[in-house]
Amino acid sequence: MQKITRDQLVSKASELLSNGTVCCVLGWGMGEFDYDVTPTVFNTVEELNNGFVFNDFCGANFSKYLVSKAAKCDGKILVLLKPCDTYSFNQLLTEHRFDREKVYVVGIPCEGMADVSKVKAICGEGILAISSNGDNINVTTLYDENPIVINAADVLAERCVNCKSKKHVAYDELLGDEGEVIESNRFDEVARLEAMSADERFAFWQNELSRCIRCNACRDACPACTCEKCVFDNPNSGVENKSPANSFEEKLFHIIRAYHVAGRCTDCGECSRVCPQNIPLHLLNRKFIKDINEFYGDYQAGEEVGMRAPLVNYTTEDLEPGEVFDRGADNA
Amino acid sequence: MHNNKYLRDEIIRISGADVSKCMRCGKCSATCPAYDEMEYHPHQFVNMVECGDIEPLLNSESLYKCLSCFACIDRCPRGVQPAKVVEAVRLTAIRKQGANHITADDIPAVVDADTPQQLLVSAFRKYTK
Amino acid sequence: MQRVGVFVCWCGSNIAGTVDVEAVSEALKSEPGVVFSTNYQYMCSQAGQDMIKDAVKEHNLTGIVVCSCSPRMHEATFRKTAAAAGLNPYMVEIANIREQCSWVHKDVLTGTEKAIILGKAAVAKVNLNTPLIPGESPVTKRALVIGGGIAGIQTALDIADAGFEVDIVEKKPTIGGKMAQLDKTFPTLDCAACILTPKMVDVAQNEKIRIFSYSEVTEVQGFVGNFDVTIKKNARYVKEEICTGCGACVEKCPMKKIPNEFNLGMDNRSAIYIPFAQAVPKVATIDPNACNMLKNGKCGVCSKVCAAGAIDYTQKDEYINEKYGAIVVATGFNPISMDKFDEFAYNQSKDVITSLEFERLTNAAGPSAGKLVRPSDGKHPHTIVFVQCVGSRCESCAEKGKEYCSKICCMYTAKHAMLTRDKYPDTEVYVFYIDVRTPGKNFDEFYRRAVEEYGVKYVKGMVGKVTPEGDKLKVQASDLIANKQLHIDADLVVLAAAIEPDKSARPLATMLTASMDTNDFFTEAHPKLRPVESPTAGVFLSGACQGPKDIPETVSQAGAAASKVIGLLAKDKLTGNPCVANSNELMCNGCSSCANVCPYGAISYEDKEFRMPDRTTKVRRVAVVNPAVCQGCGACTVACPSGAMDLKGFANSQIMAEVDAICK
Amino acid sequence: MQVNEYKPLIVAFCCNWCSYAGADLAGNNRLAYPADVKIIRVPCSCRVNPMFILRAFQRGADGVIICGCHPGDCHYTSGNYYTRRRMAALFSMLDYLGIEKERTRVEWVSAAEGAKFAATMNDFAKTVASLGENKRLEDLRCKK
Amino acid sequence: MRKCSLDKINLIFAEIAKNAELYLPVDQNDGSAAYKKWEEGTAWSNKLNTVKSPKDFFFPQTEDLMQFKTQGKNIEIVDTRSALQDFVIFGVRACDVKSFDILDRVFLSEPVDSFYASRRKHGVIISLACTRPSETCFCKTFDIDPANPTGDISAWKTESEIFFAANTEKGAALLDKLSSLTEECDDAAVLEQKEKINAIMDKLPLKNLTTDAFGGGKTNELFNAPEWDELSSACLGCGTCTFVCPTCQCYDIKDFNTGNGVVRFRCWDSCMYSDFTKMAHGNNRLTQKERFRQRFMHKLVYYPENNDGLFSCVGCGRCLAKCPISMNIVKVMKKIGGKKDE
Repeated sequence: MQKITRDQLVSKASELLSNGTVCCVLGWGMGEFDYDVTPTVFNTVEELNNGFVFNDFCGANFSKYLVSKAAKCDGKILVLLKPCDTYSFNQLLTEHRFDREKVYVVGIPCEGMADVSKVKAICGEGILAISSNGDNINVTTLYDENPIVINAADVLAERCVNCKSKKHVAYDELLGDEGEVIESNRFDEVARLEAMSADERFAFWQNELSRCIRCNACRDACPACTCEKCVFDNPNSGVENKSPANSFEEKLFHIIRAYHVAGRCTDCGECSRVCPQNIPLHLLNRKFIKDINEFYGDYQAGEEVGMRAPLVNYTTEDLEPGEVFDRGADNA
Repeated sequence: MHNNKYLRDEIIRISGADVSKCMRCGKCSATCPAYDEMEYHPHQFVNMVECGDIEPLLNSESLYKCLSCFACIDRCPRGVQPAKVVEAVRLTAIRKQGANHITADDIPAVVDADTPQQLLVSAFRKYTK
Repeated sequence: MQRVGVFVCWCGSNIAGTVDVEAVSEALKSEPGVVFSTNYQYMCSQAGQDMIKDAVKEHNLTGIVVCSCSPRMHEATFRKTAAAAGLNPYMVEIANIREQCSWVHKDVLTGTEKAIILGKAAVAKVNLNTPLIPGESPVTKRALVIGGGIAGIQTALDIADAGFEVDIVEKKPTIGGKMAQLDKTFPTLDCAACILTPKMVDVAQNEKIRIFSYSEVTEVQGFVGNFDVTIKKNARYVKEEICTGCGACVEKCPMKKIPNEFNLGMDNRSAIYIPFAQAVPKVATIDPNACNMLKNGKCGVCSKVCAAGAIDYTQKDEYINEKYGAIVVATGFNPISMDKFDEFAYNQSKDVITSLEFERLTNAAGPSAGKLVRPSDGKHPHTIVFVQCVGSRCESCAEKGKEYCSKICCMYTAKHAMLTRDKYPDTEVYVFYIDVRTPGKNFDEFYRRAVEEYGVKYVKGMVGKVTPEGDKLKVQASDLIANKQLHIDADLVVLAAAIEPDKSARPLATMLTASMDTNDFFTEAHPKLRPVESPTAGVFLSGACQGPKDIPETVSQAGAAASKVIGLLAKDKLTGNPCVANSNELMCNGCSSCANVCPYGAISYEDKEFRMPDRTTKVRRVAVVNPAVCQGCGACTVACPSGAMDLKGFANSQIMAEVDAICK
Repeated sequence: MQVNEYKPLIVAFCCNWCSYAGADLAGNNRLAYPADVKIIRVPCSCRVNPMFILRAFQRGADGVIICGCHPGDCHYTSGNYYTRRRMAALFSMLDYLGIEKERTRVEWVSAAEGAKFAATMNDFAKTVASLGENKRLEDLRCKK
Repeated sequence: MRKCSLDKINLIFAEIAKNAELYLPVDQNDGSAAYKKWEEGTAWSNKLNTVKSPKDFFFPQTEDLMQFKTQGKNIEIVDTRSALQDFVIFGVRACDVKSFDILDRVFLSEPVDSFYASRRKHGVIISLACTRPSETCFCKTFDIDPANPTGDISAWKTESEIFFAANTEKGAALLDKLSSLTEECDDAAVLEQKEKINAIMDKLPLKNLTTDAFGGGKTNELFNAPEWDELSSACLGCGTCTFVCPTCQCYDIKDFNTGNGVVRFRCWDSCMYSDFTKMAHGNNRLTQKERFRQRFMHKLVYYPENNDGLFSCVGCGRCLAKCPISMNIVKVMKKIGGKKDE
């Protein structure tokens, strides 16, 4: 499914390591199975050859790692960024979270990543091997004699189904062809919820958020959540809590988290990807993005470095908070 | 003053112009090349539409004297677009049953060898429904 | 834990009439932290205040809650009381049980219940109060005035008069600004030069004032009382301190065909020049773009004729660093470009001119030595058409005009028309107007005189088109009163061009972190109550940089700005509002959200080294609030996602404690 | 007519310079509004953190209103413009989660608008009362 | 051994639910399964296992311990415990059943955790053999037999029937109540199924994973292994692994100020969190590496050291499936344990 191959990436990374451009490589490390890829720092060509992997399950957004990893390297760190990752990269730069000079970005094309839970839903237990074959994915399992052939498009991660851009907004070097910003349908689901009655929306979110186990994976994976100390971990903040003790705290956590990243969230979808309970958290962030686009004009966080986020900006002509709902009624 | 609110609103809607923006500078009329031909001048159109005083305009020949050169639109410092107001009144007039300002039968009488074909076509388009 | 004393005021029957004050003081007694609670008839009276002071001593109180009238009324009073009792004044909280309780509720039960809750909220807050000490910062007793027009001149003179040093930075070779180019001034018709040049001389001679002419401000650091400013002194290739302004060089310079800016290009000057006879400083300046010697090393005439030896072709731009306590912006205005107004044929005919050009034409020191002639052929014009509001009040044409009224055009046009008719009674003068706006002392009388005594023809309407035809200008206009279209054969057309802020204002505003409106006029700290201050502390506004103004208004604003500066410089130290934001550097991640929303530019960033948990160190960018600049609005505290930014006196924890107390 | 005995609890955040003064003026003019409205003074409406609003609901408030200077009149020049954006976003989000939108409001009240302050509070209290108790953002632990 | 046709399974559920709350895995909208209370019409999930382990039933994520009521300056302490109802958890896999043993050793040893003990007392566990183990399963590594699940009652499900065998008095009592719906049978079908399961177990990719390198007494050898740096390098510090883990038992005790008093409650903690075991003096483990190491050292070294060699991992594979960066105990065991081979 991916246009760029593992070998091309290894050879590019090896070249940059060998010629001294970078001192280490942030890439995907091979796991136990074909789908459990771990972000890994490779220091040598040998490590790359042995452990580097690139396949349809390399969804992790590396941008956030740069906050901690970039400063630790003596030289530059090579990071491989998919188009959507580059938006997070720019947003983090806008917020001065790492030194651009310490990073060498190779932009890599992405044909969309697979969601392993969708694969498992189709193939069931006992997945032994997964391989790509054109537009198909072949899955060998313990319980089926022949590999199960599934259409790659059917197991595409939600965020890739609604991919917003195949264009890299930041890179030092680009592998493959540059893509375009895409007119996606990513707000359709938000609009569907908006069109519901308040009671239906409440029931929807009550059901979704009640599954939250407050593992903080959404926050810890989120490239916009790079606070030195999160308010929810800080006993002095007044809102610290460690568990979803009741439905209020579930909402509090997710509302405030979405609010804190509003205008800074690039819609990379990591929150929903990592949620062990499959809560569609991206629908909260997308609501803010949709609102901001509608209220204050289209804004894509991370499109450029140095942009002023909409919630730390204003015009004298902005709409009133009460007018928000009038508009909502029109849209419905 | 608003003696014909429905027509007024309709004309404003058709024209897309905001007549309340007019600050009475008269630059539209100052710039109008057909001024002397017109009974009501561009600024009067704007003002009378704003006041709902539409009937006299509907019956005025001025509707057909406006050249639609859009000089007034270009010059108006407030973006009122007087020519579009005139156009809207004209449309209101000719949309009435049997109110076409020109019919095919009228053409032979006014045509002469020097009249460009284009003029006839556009006049026909402009003055009939 | 705090030791809180609660003092419930009856305010005569104002509070006690609807609130059972005894019940309130009793109920608050059992609140956490409260060690003493009482009530009294008039807490703000001497006896009431003494009661508080005594209680502080007797019960060793660390915090005070007064349940009384609005804090807007007596918070200051009780803070002083606390201070007198040896407590930090910020350990006082007021529960507003009069304006927001007893006066709006009629029922004693409801009133009492609410008063208790408001009291509990105040106790909850005071339990979390910490003593606050206002920050102090020294004041550099010198002011900087940017712009040397009449606004800057007046401000500088007033500040110097009060005994403080002032520097004027003017980008032109001379101070004087637009007023120096004017002929007469309305409505009194004094000669502009006659009233301006003595002031310019005053400036030059004042020991307290330094003039940096031909200079620009390139960098501003620091904050109120402590600005650090870099001034770039452009090389004028003439040693300012030696040049006597004799003019020999100007006369001998072979490059004589340079358009003269001072006369708006209506005549020429030489490559080395003195803008006008009364220039201050009266020193020559070499135009490096025109001088042959500077361009290709061939000439040197001026150097040869200069008896004083002031010419220095090797002079370089010079950067000067200076400290200031206050900065006054007086960057003034310019007429807008007429290039885009094709209908008036400004670029097609020399005889279509702007009003400022008209000023030069009628000025005795102007290109025609004060004789009103057509720029094209030098002939006397018989018919003159003045067009008002060219580019002003222009909503649809943002790319060429301005939405606002330029304010001064009505009056100067009346002046021009009147003077023309006065000097040349044989001329016909038309003024086309949309409205004639004359609010000002003797203004309308002046305009009426032009019409009634001088026979100026005011026509309500606008000029639609000016077409040069032969040596005439065909003017097509409307007369709205007569409902006619006019066609006038004019000899001269004068356009009252809209005015706009000087182009240097925008980058300057960025340097000063002062805010501007969409038209690039500086915004005032408050449109009514603080009209000469910018929201950025220590930055003041003088003249047309804040909005269109005539001379009397400019001068009065200049004086007002000066008095604000004097008030600031008279202090040895600035005492800040202690309720300011502060950033916890351990939590700050340097994202800049707070700086983005700060209206005062009070937040800067520092790279700080932190010890990491793994015993390494890491350099991190963190926000630092300058307490002298922060005004305590709290916008940053909400912009900060990590909660690193908090507001003293209104801390997150304090407000939440109030919320909790109210909601329980 | 049904008599509603239920008394909503309303927290009003008022900016020190306009709305708090407006509330004082309402008092000066003896303009009545329900005692259920409790005012918290903040320097500027932009000091109001969304967390305060959620906190109020958690602790049992039934409605939260934020009052600030009229746009353009902010004592700090731009504070209420930020409030306007923040609250527009937050309220829209609360509505999205199915929380009654009538429970939150932003109102601009100047220091001269005592009557507006009282009228606003009367209206808001009535609206909130008609919604009944806040259930969707309640924290049962905080109930008495 | 007793059996019953799967057609009648709902009757079984209804019978159990008469006297106790019955919980069983139910399919969720998102494709996963979770324990839900059985009501008429609730369908039993076919999924191998639930995302969250059943440890919630005995050790809930949050649990109020007591309450302090304040009135002015007076404080009153209130016992918030309410009487527990009997409950039955149905369909617990062998690995999860084993996890209760591991929790018991923590919570039931002196001083006994009365909250946990009382829940244990009221709960009956009906386990279920795994017919379709997954690639993430490695229970065998910890000597757990998925074909022979323990619990109060063991169950085996075939195409058409379900078999029960009671292991405890509690189990026998419950099975007695179901006697009218079940019939006595031999264990032939069960033996056949066990064989099948064993055959599958031999094909699992993680079948060779061993604990040889771990166990009590290995602290000094493993604590400073250089591999910890690399293994923990990508760890986000979230609590997913610990919260889906059936054996993680760390908790934090916190106070919540309600405005009228204080609720003292405990909630799951995670050694991955930066404030884990934070005390007045500060934090024991300052870096993510130290916290990461703690989790695995605890499961593989410290716990066995204190519990007769019993590892506190049951090989359920949840962390393998759910870690956002796919770092897990298997990778750790291979990396740290594999060292010896080199």
